[in-house]
Amino acid sequence: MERRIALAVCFGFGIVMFLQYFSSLPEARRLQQAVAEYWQIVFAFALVVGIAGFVQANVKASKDSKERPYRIVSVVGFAAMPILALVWGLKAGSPFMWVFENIQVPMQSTVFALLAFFVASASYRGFRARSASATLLLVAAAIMLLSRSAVSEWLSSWLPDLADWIRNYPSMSARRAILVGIGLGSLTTSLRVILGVERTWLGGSR
Amino acid sequence: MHPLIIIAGTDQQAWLDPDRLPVLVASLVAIGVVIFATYYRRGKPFQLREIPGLEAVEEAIGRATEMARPLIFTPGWGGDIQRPTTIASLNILAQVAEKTSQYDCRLVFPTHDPVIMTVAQEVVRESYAKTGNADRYRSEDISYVSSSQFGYAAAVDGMISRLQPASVFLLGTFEAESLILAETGNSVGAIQIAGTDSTIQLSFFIVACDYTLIGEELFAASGYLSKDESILASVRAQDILKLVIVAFLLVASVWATIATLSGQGPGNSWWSF
Amino acid sequence: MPDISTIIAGVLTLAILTFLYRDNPIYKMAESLLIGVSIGYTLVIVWSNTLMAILFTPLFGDGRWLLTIPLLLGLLMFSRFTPKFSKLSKIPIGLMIGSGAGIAIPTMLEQRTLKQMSATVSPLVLESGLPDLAAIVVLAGVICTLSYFYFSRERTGALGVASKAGTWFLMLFFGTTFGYTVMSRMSTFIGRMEFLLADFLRLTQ
Amino acid sequence: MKNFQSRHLVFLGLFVLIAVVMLIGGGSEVKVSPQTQKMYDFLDSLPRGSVVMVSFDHEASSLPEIRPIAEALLRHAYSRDQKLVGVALMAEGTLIGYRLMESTAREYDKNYGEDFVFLGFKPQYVAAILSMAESIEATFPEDYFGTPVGQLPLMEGVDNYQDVAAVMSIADGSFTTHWIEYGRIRHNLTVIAGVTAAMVTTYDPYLASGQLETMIGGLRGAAEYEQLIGVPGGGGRGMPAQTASHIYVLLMIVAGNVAWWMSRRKRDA
Repeated sequence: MERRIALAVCFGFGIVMFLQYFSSLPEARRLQQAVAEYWQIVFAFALVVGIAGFVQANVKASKDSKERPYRIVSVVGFAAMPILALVWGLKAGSPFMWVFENIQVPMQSTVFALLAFFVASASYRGFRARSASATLLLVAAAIMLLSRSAVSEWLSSWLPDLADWIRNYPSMSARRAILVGIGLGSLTTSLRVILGVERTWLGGSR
Repeated sequence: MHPLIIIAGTDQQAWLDPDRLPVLVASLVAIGVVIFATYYRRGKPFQLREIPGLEAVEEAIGRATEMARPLIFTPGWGGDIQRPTTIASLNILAQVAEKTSQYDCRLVFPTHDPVIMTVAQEVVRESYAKTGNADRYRSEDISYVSSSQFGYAAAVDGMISRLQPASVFLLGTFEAESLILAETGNSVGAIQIAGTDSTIQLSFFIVACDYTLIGEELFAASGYLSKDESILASVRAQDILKLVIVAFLLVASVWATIATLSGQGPGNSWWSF
Repeated sequence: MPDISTIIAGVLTLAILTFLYRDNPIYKMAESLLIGVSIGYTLVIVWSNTLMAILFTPLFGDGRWLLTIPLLLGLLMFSRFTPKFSKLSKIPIGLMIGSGAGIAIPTMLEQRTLKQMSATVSPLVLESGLPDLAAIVVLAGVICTLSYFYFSRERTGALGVASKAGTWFLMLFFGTTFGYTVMSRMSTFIGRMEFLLADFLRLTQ
Repeated sequence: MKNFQSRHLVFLGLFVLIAVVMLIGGGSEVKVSPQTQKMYDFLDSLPRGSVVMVSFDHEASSLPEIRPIAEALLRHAYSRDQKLVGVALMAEGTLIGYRLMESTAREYDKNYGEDFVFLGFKPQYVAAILSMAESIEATFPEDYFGTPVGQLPLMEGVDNYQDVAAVMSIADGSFTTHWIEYGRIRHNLTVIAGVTAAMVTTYDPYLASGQLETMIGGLRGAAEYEQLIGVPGGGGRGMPAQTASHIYVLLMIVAGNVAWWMSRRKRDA
């Protein structure tokens, strides 16, 4: 039963949202905005479900004494944020924002910065000139690297031009074709979803 | 009462926005082609070329089973449930889950989006039930980790280092976290199958992963794995549309060239939308 | 002496960096903290920016009763807490997926396909009558790469040649993107190093 | 030490190299690319008092790269007396966006409420972008500090995109695409962007098709822009380390190939 309702809702909203795209009526805009708000609201409730799972998993895992300290830190860190926000609010300078600025952001930026190292190790490992196409990959990467650093100016004057040319023409054409393909793939997938042919999201057989 | 259609350039609102007319026509043509491809050749088998990454899916699951190590599948940080790529990824998840349930191989699915988590739990549970292994399903393995991009990356990195998965599937919409996950996966010696519609991250996956599904291949993949006729028909439709696009490009380019050669400038650009 | 905020941020920065050697308790502790705090952060932001701002305040404050619909849809997500009713969560998800797909069809087609098609078309000759190399390369690149994505036939004959050329264009693109992206990745690390060296360790200005 | 592998050596080398280059310090002159010049010309040609919407569409983690880009663009806009309306489409860009706008405003003696405002964060970017086309005030009834938008002098007469000269999307991901897809295509809003270097290729097609007016990318773009406006900043300061790191990655590619070639020869022999 709920499957049928879900499919009907999916179909109805799919058709309506598809059609509203082609209208310049203010009602169409309002409809789109309302639906986007529905997305946010459903997301918010789903977040509670996700967080409940997170807390549950941590409580369960903390039965293992080796795991316990980590899980406590996780749950306490999680619980602290709403409490700080409730008591002192969330404007610039509040304790909530202090935690965000001095605990969350530095760690996030550092995880991001790990990428520099992974780029280096991937470069060491992944650019072997095994074949003609692998060599092309290697050469293109090397040209870009050189052209985008200050070295390029005293190395040669044509290198940045060559790099720009590769980026603007052959490289961009491949990206265009990838985008065209993704557009088509998205189109057929979406169409199957609306028509109810694609039902994986409901769980079970299509 | 609003007019059905209005002349471009006026401010009046209409049921049909004339600026959108080309998109509407193209949508209807495309939809027509998909429906044609679905019903015209129904029942006849399709011959599709191989996609190397897909041949490896079975191998990746087999390897995890042999080594008695888990398999990690994550859809990336960039997508939400409304994104067609996420649907395609979950489609592949359903196929992978069917196999892992049969082999009793642990499947771990961390995600940044609680809605995706909800759907994925349902998808995996059904796949397990379908093969008669409902008892092997563990909902806590399909988990919401963090909505923060690098919170998610740190969490999945931690999982990869601790669980030492034999195989890692990175299929969905990825952003900068792509290489963090791929290099960590590589460092634990996992076989990695990646696929994404994020064009930038493709280059990292190509360099760091064993197999990469490029853009559209990700959408075709679920059809290959499931041999599902409707998906295969979509792939066929996409191919027909590609032929149409190539024909369009050739005709329009020749047209523009002739117009330029005859000294009329690029001519009226009917090809620009 | 740096202030306490900087010391905490600095220590946590170093804790994350230890992951480069391998997974270890220090990293695991920092990771656990990051996950917890970031989930808490998301919850607070969603509470204030979504639930309060677009649901509860307009619904109960301004009496926009139509918002009971998304409220009910949202509450259906809570059916996940009871196995018996958990399937009801498929209804709000059906709405999200269906409407998302409805919007995606024209948007993706326009953005990803049509715009890229019309941008590809240009005269293959210059005003002077000489062939325009760039335009020819772009046209050939798009067509060859598209033929790489042609699935319905084995890659033999003309299709084989075109798709082979397509892989070359793809490789150029991947190499270009990789090379270009390195800059960004390094910038982030340089930014973190600036924090470590200047603010935390006070070694540079 | 059994865990110590070649990749650890690669990591250590990069860390030491960057640390040393940064400890030595110094800056360098760069050549200005046409795209950066176009951005400069665009902002320079806007009449004084034009409203530019600045959208902070990035996560907090990319601040190291975003900061110099945003600062250079904001400084130019302030120096041209443009009115800036800040918004954030990503929650994490909120506080950072405000900090960036506020600190650069101080350099040019600009006042909150008159010369710049910060409306804060709005979740669900598609909804936010579409809804601002109808009414900015309905989308953001209050600014970041809870002041009703109607009470901000700057916002008088700024109702929707028709009153905005351009939106400047400061992005570390694909969010500028949403401005293009929903702002530009649907409502003819001019979109300009300051993006991380990684995102530059993503936006090339949009630049070519004209849907994205102009953009600057990465630390290098920031260094170029700093040169154009004549105000030194983080872009120029980071360039030596940037160059060193590029050479390092190149060396890694070469070293990887040499190692692979040697191991292959050993195997063949």
